Amino acid sequence: MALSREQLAQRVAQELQDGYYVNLGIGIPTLVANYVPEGMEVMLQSENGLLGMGQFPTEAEIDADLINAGKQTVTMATGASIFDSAESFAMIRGGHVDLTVLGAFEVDVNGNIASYMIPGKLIKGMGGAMDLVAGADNIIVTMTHASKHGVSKLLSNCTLPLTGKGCIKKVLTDLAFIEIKNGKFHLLERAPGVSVEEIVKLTDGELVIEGAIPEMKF
Amino acid sequence: MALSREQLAQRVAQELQDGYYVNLGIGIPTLVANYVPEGMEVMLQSENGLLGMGQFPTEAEIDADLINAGKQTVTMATGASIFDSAESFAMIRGGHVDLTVLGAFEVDVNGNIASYMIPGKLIKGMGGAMDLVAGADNIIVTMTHASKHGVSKLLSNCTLPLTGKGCIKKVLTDLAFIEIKNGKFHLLERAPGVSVEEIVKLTDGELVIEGAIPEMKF
Amino acid sequence: MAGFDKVVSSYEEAMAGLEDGMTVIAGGFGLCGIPENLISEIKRKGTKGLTLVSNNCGVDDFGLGILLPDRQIKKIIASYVGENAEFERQMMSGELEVELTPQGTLAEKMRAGGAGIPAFYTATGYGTPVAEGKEEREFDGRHYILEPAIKGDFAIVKAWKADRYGNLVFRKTARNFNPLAATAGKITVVEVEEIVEPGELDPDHIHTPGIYVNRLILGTFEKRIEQRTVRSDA
Amino acid sequence: MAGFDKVVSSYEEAMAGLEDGMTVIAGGFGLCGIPENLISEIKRKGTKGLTLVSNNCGVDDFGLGILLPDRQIKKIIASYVGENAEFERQMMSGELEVELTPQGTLAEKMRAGGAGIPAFYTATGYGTPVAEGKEEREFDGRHYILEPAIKGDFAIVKAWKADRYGNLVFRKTARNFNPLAATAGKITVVEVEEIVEPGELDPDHIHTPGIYVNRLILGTFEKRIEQRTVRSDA
Repeated sequence: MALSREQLAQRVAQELQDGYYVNLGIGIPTLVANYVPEGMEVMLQSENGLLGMGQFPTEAEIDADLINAGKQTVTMATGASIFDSAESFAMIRGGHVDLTVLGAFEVDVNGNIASYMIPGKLIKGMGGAMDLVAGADNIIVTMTHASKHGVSKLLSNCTLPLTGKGCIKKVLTDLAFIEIKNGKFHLLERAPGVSVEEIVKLTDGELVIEGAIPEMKF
Repeated sequence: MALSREQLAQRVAQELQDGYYVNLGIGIPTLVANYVPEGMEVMLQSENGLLGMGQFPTEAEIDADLINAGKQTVTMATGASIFDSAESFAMIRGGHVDLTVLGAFEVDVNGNIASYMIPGKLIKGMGGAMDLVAGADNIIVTMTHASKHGVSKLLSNCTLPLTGKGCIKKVLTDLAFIEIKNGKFHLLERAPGVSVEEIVKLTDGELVIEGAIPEMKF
Repeated sequence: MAGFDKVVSSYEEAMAGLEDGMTVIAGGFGLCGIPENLISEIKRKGTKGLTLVSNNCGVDDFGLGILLPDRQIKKIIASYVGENAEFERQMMSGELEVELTPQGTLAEKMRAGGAGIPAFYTATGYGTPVAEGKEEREFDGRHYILEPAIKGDFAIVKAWKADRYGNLVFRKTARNFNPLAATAGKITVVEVEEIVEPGELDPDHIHTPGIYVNRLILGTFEKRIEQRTVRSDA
Repeated sequence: MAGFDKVVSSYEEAMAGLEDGMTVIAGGFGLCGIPENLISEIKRKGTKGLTLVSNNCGVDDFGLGILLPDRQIKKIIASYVGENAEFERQMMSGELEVELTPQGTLAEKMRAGGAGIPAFYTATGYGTPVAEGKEEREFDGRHYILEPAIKGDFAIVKAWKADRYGNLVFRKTARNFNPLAATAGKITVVEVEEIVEPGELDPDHIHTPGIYVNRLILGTFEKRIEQRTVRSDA
């Protein structure tokens, strides 16, 4: 069965390491914070200028001067620091963030990602997404494997305008955990109860399958 | 008579305006701070990261963590701020300092300046001088007009390695106050008791003399 | 105090000299840390044909969004927009020119503008629509594009505290683009919640030195919250 | 605390992994704010063939100057040097390579190295020996040269206070190049006068966020003064 949003977040959380500085995009990536393994500490970077993002505030704690990159009111974790936007992106673009998790519309076998713009629709902008994908070494893209109509989002070539070129190496979809290397998708894991055949059918770009593909463990 | 070091500083001080942020180089420029006109306030920028440099400390005030660009112990003036070296030079190179005063070995009719290096001698380095001359619009160079042997330091072409190209517009020597424009020196004022002829004799680059040249007033 | 006292007493004085067709750089992220009263003054003045440089463009009735109904903005350079209906309408109809710029590139462009750096290379945007018409170049086998600096005729900034000399301190994530905008305006105007005497702010903790600030005004702020998200007290 | 506790207990541990031929970026201006004990540890280790990036090179018996007698420095990238006799001797004899870099360019190169900017244009050095071999380019009728970023295998930094997570606060002009060096090292090692618990430093007043810091050590400092200049108490 396809992973739920919560399971996607849970699987990403397995990639965390103690002491990681992490930037979580809006949507499913945000949920990852709920699944940090027991005894492990990670620090969340919010690109509007906060390292050490805490949980949402109580009514009493709400502070209009303290928001995250999704413009939600937040709190600061112990040991947090505040900085301006240039410093925040120096941190991101300089490769200092250990793990970046963000969503996408499409990725392709060359590690290209399209995530910010659907021509003809209202264009809201890339925000910090282009900086995040260009600056990080370690990125996990979370997305649905295919549209509701069965159209694959894992392509030979992205069809939408790119957010970044050649920068994605790991994709977690609701069906599979995939690595991108040498111009191909490589199937690493499959969602519990999802067959390799099903994944192959819904993957447009070349997909390499080596040996037995394990099911994800939760 | 040629101006004394103090007179050079006094004459430069006449160029100050209330509310000026000023960077003073080592040597004669430093003395300018002693001649800020009554009722006028200027703020001194020290390129190691201090805006609002105060006077030297008393014995009791000495603080190893508080020095100026000449590595001398200093104090902070009221309203001072501290920043890192990149910010300090952003300020300088971004043209935010109102007046820069520094010394030189040579200047020429094209506004070139040589001030940091005499080949064959020990080369100590340019420190912040190249940044200061490239970043400021309003620079006054203070220097002796000629060597002790009568060799002019105001040239058609600098002979020493340059600190900056085409960036000097005003030069105050011990003999004259000179403007540089259109590839020529223009004599604005002469030191009290110094004749135009004397200045002409000791100026190697083309010197324009228009009308009567007033004596400097102190 | 004399020459370094940057305090002005009216918003009219604060924005004096702003003319049609000028470029204005604004601090703020979403509705957080925006110079809300300076924006209102621009609306009151009715200045037109402005190029705005700001991460976002406010909402319909707050922030930069209030400059839309009277068509005061000709062009906006931003990373994320369209949180308001009028913005969408003007963009779709072509009345409003939008130059989408990655958030980090936008911040760095402001910093570069203030720091005398005319252009810098960045990997951000390489191979994307952002790279169109820009120089591409390899350094150490990685691809980069050349991005020019941004400078403004005016910068409008919101800080928390200032002393009369214009030394600024920001509060929490209301800092965001404000210190960068402050460096990049020919005339930088700052509104703050509190003005203290010079010497009252710790020199080690001033975020923006007064050298960048031309005018300073004391304001009162609505500080509207865009996404009021809370957890239960449990 | 676990993963974010950056505190190490010995200088040996602090500089572990430093190898011959590496590049080390050091904070400090003159003798102010230099990581004096980390430098002493490099001397003790006897690491050789180092490229040092630092505004200055100390004096004969203090600061980076102490690495000269054993010829540990192969090359130095600095803006102002030669405050010591052994430096002069090694430079004149060609034993020590010196790359003079304008002070502002040096600071910006460190920042760029940490910020993912491979190169930037600056007017500083145009038309001078510094421009030799570098690309020249005009923007808006002004001349600029292209300067590449600097990164180090190690950065050695002196801060005033830190919390265990490596959030740093600097004191007065001992800040100088230190925050920039901190961003540009693959391994950034910081020595401080005081270590406090996370949460004790005001998040608004942290100069260097802990993300840049790999190792942190508590030290005691001589803080030698280069030019002791006083006024009379009168």
